[in-house]
Amino acid sequence: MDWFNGEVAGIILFFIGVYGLCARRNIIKTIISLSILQAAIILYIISDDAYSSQVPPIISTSAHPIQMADPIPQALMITAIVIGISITAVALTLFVSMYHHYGTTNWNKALSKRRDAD
Amino acid sequence: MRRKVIAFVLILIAGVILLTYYTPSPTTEKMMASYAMANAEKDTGAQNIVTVVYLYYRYYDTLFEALTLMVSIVAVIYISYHGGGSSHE
Amino acid sequence: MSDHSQLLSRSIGIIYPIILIFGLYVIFNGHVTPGGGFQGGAIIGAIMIAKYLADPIPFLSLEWTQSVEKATLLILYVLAALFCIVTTLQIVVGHFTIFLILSNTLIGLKVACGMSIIINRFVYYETR
Amino acid sequence: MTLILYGLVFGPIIWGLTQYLIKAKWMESLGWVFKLILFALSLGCLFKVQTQTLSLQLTPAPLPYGMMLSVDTLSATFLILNNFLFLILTLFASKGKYSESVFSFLFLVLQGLINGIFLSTDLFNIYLLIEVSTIAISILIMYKKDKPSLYDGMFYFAINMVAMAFFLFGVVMLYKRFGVLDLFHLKEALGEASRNKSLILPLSFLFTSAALKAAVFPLYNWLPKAHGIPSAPSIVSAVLSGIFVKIGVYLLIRLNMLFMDVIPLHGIIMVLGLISALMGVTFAVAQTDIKLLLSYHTISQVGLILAGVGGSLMINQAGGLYHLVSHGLFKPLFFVSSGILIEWYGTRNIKDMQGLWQRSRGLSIALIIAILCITGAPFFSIKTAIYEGQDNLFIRSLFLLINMGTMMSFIKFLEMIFSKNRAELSKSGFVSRPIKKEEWLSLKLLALASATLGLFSRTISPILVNYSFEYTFIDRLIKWPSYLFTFVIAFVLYKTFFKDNKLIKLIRKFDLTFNETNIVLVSFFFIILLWIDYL
Repeated sequence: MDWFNGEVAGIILFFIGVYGLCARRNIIKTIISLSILQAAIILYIISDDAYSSQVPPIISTSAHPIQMADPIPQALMITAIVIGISITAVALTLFVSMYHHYGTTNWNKALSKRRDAD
Repeated sequence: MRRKVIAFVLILIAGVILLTYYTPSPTTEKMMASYAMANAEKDTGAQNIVTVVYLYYRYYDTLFEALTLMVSIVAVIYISYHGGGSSHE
Repeated sequence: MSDHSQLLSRSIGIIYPIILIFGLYVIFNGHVTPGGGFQGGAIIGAIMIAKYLADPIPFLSLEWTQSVEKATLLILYVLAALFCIVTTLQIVVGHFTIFLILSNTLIGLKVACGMSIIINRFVYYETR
Repeated sequence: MTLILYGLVFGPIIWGLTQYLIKAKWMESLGWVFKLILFALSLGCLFKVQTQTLSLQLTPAPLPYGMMLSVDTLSATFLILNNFLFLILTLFASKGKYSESVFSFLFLVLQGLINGIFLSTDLFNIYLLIEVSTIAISILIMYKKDKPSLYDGMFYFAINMVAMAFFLFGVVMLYKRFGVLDLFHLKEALGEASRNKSLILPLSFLFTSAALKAAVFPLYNWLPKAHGIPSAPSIVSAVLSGIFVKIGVYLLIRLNMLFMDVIPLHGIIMVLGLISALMGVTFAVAQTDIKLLLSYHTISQVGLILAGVGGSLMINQAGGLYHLVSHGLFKPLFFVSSGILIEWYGTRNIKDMQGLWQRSRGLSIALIIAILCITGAPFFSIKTAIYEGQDNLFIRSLFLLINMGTMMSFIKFLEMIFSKNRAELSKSGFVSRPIKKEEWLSLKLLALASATLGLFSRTISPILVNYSFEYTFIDRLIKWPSYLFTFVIAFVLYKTFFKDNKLIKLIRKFDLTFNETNIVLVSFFFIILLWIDYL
């Protein structure tokens, strides 16, 4: 089972999110799949060779500098998480105001109502 | 039935990618990481290298990070059905 | 949510200063221990949820918080301009920790205001 | 001197913030002066970059470890187009109701962000900037919050966020493989890396998201929704098709330069460009709604630009880039004047608009100049450079077909301008709001700029795309008869075939739901993966 490391899990999770986008008609489920995509990307990059004995990248004056985890992806993923929050917040606000106008949470019904509108 | 077809196609694509196109990334010597670990404390005197990276080496990113949060808040306030937001018609 | 349970509001009344202190701790020594501006701000933002759970009366004026948030972002950008000038002109200004702490607190304050605005908007406006 | 780059990015953002905070009236009225300074700065960059590439070290660490802003000739042309466009559009909307706080704040932030995209050398930073500008533009699109624009805005926002998730996945994979994020060192690392299958995966992720941002054919259906939103302010649609679609083209060019020595991409870019140009025109001819017609034309023109950029000869690439800049000028002119026309005629259907020539001579002249530029009239545009050296007969006939399609659909505009003002149509709520002084100024500037770009291409092109097109006066004179001849053929074809029959209505009503668009996106990603592998 050594081939199943964090990266494979990340790619599988990514395609689960893509399935959610392709197959689900509910708009809230689309927003959920968007955050699944974000989670998959974060899992992919953070899961360095994590099973090795890595220490969080804090310079401790204690023992010799044992192998520290790579700080760059952690810094990048702080940004990616905050972007994930703002995407979900904006998408949910859009969904709420769309629901008030269209009255449906289904993409296809919304499209047909949009066509009658103009 | 439609969902099963989509699920099957996506499993197919994921399988092809995982089997042929994906190889576990060789642990090459990560230039940026080793530089950051080496002289984070020398440059800024801080212990937490992650904070040094996103506040000293990649400060430019963090500025736009804060801007992302602010623009999304303007969006949350302005687009919401219940109006609010600053002076507008 | 009018029938908020007395137990919940009493316990939150006791806990929220502890959350606040923990959030401030995470912000202020973000450069020593794991943490930093974003994480600390999110923790302080969580106090808004606790406040709503305790007694759902809107008390935060959104306009004021929004202008505080924009002011902190402006100061952050002026600080960034200062940082860029200092580095391009190679003025060595002792340790950079003061700069790290300052920008961490600014980001923490900004994220805390931002989170509380989002939570208030969603709780008091969107659900109506 | 290099602090200018910092000013180009953070200037508008800080100005917008202070204006939003203080809500000072004088700041709003002085907005266009500030943008004039920004345009002058970018002009200075363009002339400076002819001699040496400008760069600004953002953090004390050298490049692979820190970050850097750098301008080369490619990004300098994009900067010029971006700042000029924002100057003109702020002028256009300076007195209107769009100059109050939320709108002008977002408009300023958008200008700083797009400047940042063209300056940044770091892949993750490009992702971050595109993300913020997409959120900002989604608010601007749905500024009126009425019923149709909410669905289009949600569709645009969701599909672009999926594309940016693909982009981030590609960036993360490249970092995992090479441990470097900025473009120069990534290019070096890619040069050394042998071409194996694990390199194709990140490339196809990046390529799919760049293709969606550039509205390449299969992934195009967010663009008519975003640009053709009935209630979107016309300056927002102008910004969208003037510069925001070009970010996708910019990404494709950067990807092509990044992976040049490992995987040659220009073949794929050219084929995709040709397909999207052809399909864009077929959709455009069937449209009657003026804004949708212009949006489908943006797709076909961007397809032409990609076909040029992907061309094998230097003249093709330079022609593609030059057409990109001139498209960035005459398309906003179209969008802005269509906003005025919609207000005047009270309808969005171009067939109900009659007799513009009697009503406003100036607007019709501006539109005629824009039509001459877009259909590639010899003195007004050098679109022919895109397929100059192509000797393959099939490709040349394809370009001819695309050009004829463009002419066919712009005959509707000419009909609108020169048709007699039939009495019974004028009662359709024609309110002749006089065009304001600022609107006239910006219309004239746009028409003037696109005309000079075509007329003086020999002098401007060495500066813009550092390739001088050797079209002498006589060459262009000879091309006029063949241009007019194709126009006549297009007119005849249009009159005979394109009577509002069932097929035309079918094409006009063709639309994909959100799920089908995602299925198309994933299959496009997989096809590109196999195609690059097959290359």
